[in-house]
Amino acid sequence: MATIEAAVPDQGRGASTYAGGVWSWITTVDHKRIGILYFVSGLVFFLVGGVEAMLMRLQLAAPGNTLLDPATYNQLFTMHGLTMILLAVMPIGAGFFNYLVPLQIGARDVAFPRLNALSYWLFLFGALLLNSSFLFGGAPQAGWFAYANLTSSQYSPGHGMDFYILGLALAGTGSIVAALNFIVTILNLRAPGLSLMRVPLFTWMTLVVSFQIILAFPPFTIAIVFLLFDRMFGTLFFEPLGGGDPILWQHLFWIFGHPEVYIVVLPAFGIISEVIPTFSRKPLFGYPVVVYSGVLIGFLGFGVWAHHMFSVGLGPLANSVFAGLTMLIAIPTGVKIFHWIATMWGGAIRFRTAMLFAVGLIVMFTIGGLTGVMHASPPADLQQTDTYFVVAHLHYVLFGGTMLGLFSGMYYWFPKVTGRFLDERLGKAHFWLTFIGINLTFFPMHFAGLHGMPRRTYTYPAGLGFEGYNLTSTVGAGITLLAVLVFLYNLVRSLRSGERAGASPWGGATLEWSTSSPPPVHNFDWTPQVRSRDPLWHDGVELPAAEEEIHMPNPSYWPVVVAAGALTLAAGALIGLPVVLLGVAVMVGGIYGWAFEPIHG
Amino acid sequence: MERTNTGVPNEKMLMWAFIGSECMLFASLIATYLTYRGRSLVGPYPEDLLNIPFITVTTFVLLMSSLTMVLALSAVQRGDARGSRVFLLLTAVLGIIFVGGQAIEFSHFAGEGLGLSRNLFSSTFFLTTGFHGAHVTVGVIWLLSLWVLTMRGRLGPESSVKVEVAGLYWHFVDVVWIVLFTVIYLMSGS
Amino acid sequence: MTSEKALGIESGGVVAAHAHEEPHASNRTYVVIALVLGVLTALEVMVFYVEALAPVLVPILILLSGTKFALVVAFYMHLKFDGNVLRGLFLGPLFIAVAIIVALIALYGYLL
Amino acid sequence: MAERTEGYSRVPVQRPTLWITALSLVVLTAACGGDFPQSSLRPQSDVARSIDDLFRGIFWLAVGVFVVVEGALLVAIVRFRERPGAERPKPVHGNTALEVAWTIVPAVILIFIGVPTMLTLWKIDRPPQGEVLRVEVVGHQWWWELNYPDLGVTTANELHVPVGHTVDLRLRSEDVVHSFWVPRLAGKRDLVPGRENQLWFTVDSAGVYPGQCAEFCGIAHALMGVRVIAEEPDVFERWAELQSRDAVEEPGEEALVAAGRSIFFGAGGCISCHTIRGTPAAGVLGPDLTHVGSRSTIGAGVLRNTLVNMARWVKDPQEVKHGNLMLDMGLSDEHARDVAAYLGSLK
Repeated sequence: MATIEAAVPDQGRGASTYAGGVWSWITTVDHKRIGILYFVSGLVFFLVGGVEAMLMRLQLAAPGNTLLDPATYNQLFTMHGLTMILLAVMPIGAGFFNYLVPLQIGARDVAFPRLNALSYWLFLFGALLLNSSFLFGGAPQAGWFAYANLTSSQYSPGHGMDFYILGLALAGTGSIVAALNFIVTILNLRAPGLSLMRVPLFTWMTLVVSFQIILAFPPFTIAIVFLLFDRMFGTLFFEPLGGGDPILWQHLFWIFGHPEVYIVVLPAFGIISEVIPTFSRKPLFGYPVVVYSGVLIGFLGFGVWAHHMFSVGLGPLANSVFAGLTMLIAIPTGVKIFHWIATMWGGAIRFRTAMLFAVGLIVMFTIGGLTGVMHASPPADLQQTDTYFVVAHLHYVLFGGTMLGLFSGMYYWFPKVTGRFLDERLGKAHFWLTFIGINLTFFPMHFAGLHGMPRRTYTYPAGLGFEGYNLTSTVGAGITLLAVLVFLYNLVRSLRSGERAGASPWGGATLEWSTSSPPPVHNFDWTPQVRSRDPLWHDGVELPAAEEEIHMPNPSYWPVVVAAGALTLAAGALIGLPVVLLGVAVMVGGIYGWAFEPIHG
Repeated sequence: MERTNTGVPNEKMLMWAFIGSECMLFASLIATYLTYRGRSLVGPYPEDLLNIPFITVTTFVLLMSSLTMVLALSAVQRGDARGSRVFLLLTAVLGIIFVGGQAIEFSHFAGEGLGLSRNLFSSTFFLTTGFHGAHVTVGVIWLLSLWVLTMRGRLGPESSVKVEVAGLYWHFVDVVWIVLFTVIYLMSGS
Repeated sequence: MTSEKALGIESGGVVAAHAHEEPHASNRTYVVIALVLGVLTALEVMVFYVEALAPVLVPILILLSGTKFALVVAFYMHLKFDGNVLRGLFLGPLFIAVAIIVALIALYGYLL
Repeated sequence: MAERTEGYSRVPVQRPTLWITALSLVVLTAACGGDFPQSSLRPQSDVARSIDDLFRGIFWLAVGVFVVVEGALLVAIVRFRERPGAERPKPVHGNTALEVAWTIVPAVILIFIGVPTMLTLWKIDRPPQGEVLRVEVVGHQWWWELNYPDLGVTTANELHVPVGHTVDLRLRSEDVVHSFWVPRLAGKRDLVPGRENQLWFTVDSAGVYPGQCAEFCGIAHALMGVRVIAEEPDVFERWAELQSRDAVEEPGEEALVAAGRSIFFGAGGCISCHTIRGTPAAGVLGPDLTHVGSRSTIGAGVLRNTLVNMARWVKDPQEVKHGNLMLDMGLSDEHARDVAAYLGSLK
C-alpha cells in the first residue's frame, strides 16, 4: 500500500484511501476493517442464533406441541448456546476490541496486524465448520456444555459432536491468537503519557478479557482433544467402563466455561463505562476502583467453576469453598453497579439511545446478578440448576447485560465507524421493544423454573402450571425479534442516509474522538501526547509536530492461507488422512510465506 | 530496538503471553494425568513399563539443549556467526535426539501391549507426553529454520530477538519436561 | 523483517519507563547452571531409587524439580533480569495453572 | 393429576394448530393457576423445606437490594436529566468513604446469605441417622430403575415411599449422566456413571409428587419423568409385600391374557429386554415388568396406564415417546391389545 502523506493540519484529514473490492477485505490487515468483519459476522450469527431461539420458543408455546421433533429441538438449543456465546456475542465484542482499542490508545494498529487477520479467519472458518454440521447429518445435540459421556461415539453417533470439537478448536485458537495480540497491543503501543491508569475503561476490560481468553481456552482445548481421541481412537478419558470419569469433563469445561461468562460480559461493562460518563457529562466515578473490580472479577472467575456442579455430589466441603468464592465475586460486581449510578448522580444526563441501553444494562444486570447470588448458595442452587430459573438468570446477564451493552456501544460508536448517526427515533423504538421483549421473555422463566420446569426439554405436559409462563415467553421472544428487525432496518437506513457526524459527535473524553469519523487508514496524523485520564475534556492531549511519513502494513493473503490450511486440517479429521496432510502442507507453506513476506511491497 | 511502552519488544511479550497460555494447557494435561493416576482398570501399569534410566538420559539431553540454546542466543547477540550456527544446530539435534527417544519409548510401549486406548494410564500418558513431543518437534523445525537463516548470513545481532523468542519457547518446553519427568516418571512408584 | 515490527516503531509510545537494558548473565553462568541442573536431575533419580526415602519422595521431588524449573526460567529465560511486566505475564498464569492442578487433585481426594 | 400425564399423548393424535392450542391454553392457565404439583416452592419434606426456608430468606434480601439499587438508579435518572441552559456538571472523580462503604455493605449482606447457606448445606448433607429405607435408583436412557434391596422389590419410574420415614436413595447410572429431581421433596442430585451418589429425605404427607430428570441425557430427556408416591406406612408395607412376590396374573379376560402371554414370550420378542419374575422372562435392558399392571403410568410418565394406552405403547413406542430405546416389534393392533391385556393383568 502506498505511503500516506500526513502533512495536513487536522487530525484525520489524511483521507482514507482503502482499496476497494472483496479481495481487499480478504487480505486486509487493518484493525478497523477486521473489526467491521468481526462485527458483521457476529451480527449474522446473532440472527442465526435468534432464529434458533424463536423456533424453540414456538415449540414451547404450548404443552405437548409437535412443531419440532426432539432431535431438531436438541440441535437447536445446542447450537443456540454455542452460536450466541461463541459466534455472536464474542465476535461482536471482538469487533469492538479491534476497531476501538488502537484508537483509544492512540496507536496506528494492533501490534501484529497479520496475526489479527489470522484470528478473524480462524474464527470465521471455525464458525462455518460448526454450522455446516446442519448440512452433514445434523448438528451436535448434547448442549453447548456437551457433558461427557453423552458425547461419546456410543451415545452421540454421527458427526455432530465432531463438528463441535473441530469447529470450536478453530474458533478457539482464533480467540487465543487475538487475545495475545491485544495483550501486547495494550501493554506496548499506548500513546506517550497514556499510562495504564489513564487507559479508557473499555480498553482496560479488553485487557482483562484477553487474559481470561488465553487462560480459559486451553483447558477447553484439552478437553475437546480428549473427547476427539475418545471418539476417534477409543481412548478412555471420559469412558466410565474404562475407569474414566465424565465429571472430569465438567471440571475442564467449566474451568473454561465460567471465565467465558466474564469474557462475554466484561466488554459490555467496559462499553457502558465509556457511555455513561459521556452522556452524564461527568468523568467515571472512582475510575481506579472500576478498573480493579474488573481485574478482580477476571481473576476470581477462575476459582468458581464448580458452582456449576453443585448437584454432582462433590461433597459439602468443596461446595462450601466454591460457594464462598462465588459470593465474593458479587462484591466487585456490585461495586461496579454503584459506580455507574454514582457517575450519573449529579450529572446532566442526555438520554440518547446509547445511554438508554447503558441504563437498561444496569437495570437488567442487577436482576441477573441477584439471581446469580441465589445460585451461589448450593442448597438453593440444587432446586434451581438445570431449570428455567437458570435460563432466566443467564439471559438477564447475557442479553440484559452483554447484549444491551453491545447495543449501547453500537449506537455510541456507529458515528465514529461510519461518519453517520444511527437514527434516534428508530433507536428508541429498538430500545423499548427490546426492553419490553426481553423482560416478557425471561422474567416468567424465573417462575417456570421455580415451579419445576427443567431446561433443555423439547416439551412439557399440560397441568404442571407451565403453560402461561411459556406462552408469555414466546410472545416476548416475538417482540424481541421485532426489536432486532427495527435495529437492522435502522442500521441499513442510517448507513445510507443517516445524519452526518463530525469527529466528536457526543463530546466524548477519549482519544478515538480526536480523529475524523471515520478515521483515516492510519488513525492519527500525529501520535497524540496524553496528559490526563479524560484527554479531550481536560486539555489533556497535545499533538506534537507532524510525522513525516506513516508506513502502514501491506495487505497480506498469508493469514487467510494459514487459516484455510487449518480449516482443511480440521475438515480432514472427518474426511481422511490425505486431506489432513494437505491442510498441514498449506499451513506450513503459509507460515513460511508469512515469515518471509517483505514489509513494503 | 523498537520503542514500546514497556521497553519489551512486541515479539518477546507475545511469546511470554503465549507461554502463560501454554501453562494452562499443560496444567490441564498434568491435572488429568494426576487425577487418573492409579485408576487404570487393566495393565500394563506405569511401574511395569517406565524405563527410568533411559528417560533420564533423554531428559538430560533436553536439559543440555537449553544450555546450547542460551549459548546460541548469546552468540547471535555478539554477532558470532560461527557460534550461532553451531549452537543452533546443536540445539536442534539435541531436540531430535529427545524426540527420537520418545519415539523409541512409544513403540516399545505399543509392543508391550500398551496401545493408546489400552487403559487410563496409556490414554493420559500418550496425550500428555505426545503434546509435549509435538511442542519439541515444532521447536526443532523452528530452530532448523533459524539455522538456515544463519547459514545464509541473515541472522545478525539486529534480529537477535527472533532467536530470543525461539529460545523462550524452547526453554519453556524444557521446563514443562522438568515437571513431566518428575510427575510421570519419578512419582510413578508412589 | 515483518510488517508488525515496522509498525511497532511508529505507533509505539515513547514513555519507555525502563529502557530495555538486559544485563544478561555470562556464558560461564549458563554453563554453571547447566551443571547444577544436571546434578539436581541426578539427585532426583537417586532419590527415586533410595527405598528409605519413599515416604518423603514426593516433597523432595517437588522441591528439586521446582528448583530446576526456577533456574531455567530465571537464568535461561532471563526472567531474573527482565522487567516486572514479563514477570507478571508469566507468574500470574503460572499461579492460576498451579492452583487449578492443586484444586483438581484436591477435588479428587488425593490431598484430603 | 391424571389429566396431566395425558398432556403428551393428546396432542400428537389431534395435531392441533399452534393457535388453537394457544387459545385453549389461556383457559387452561386460568383453570390450573395456583396448582403447581412440581413446584420447588411447595416443599413436602424436611430437606425441601430447609432449602425453601433458605431460599425465601435470600429472596427477600435480594428484593431489598433490588429496591435500593434500582431506586437509586431511578432517582438518578429523574433528578439528573440534562436541563436546558444548565452548566456542565462538576467533575467528581470519586469519594473514598462512599466507595469503602459500598464495598463493605455488600460484604455484610453476603454474610447474611453465606452463613445460613453453609448451615443449610451442612445440615442437608449430614447422612441420616437411625433406620432408613434404602432404595437404589439407577438411571437409564430414559427411565428409572428402582430397587429396594431390603424388601426384594424392583420397579420402575414410580418410587413408593412411606410417609414420615427417611428414604435413603443410592443413585447411579447405567449409561449417561442423569439427575434425580422431585422438586417438592429435595434438590437435584446427579446420577453419574462410575460413581454412586446419595440423596435422602423424609416425606411429610401422603400424595403423589412428580419430578423428572434434570440433566440433559439425550433425545428423550424431556420425557423422563419420575413420580414419588408417598403412602401411609401400612399402605406402603402392603404395596411392598405385593411387589416382592413373583408375577401374579389377575384372573378374568383369560383368552386375551393368554394370547398376550404367548406373544410376550414368543413372537413379540419382549423377553429379550424385560424381566417378569417367576417366568422365563429375564431380560435386563428394559424395566422390570413383574407388577407393571399396578403402576399408574407408562414410559416414565408419558401415558396413563390403561389398556388402550398400553396397546398404543407396545404397538408403536416411537410414536408415543420419540427416540426411546424400546424396539418397535411390529405388532398388529390385535396383538398389541393382547399384550396390553397380559401386562395389565400383572398387578
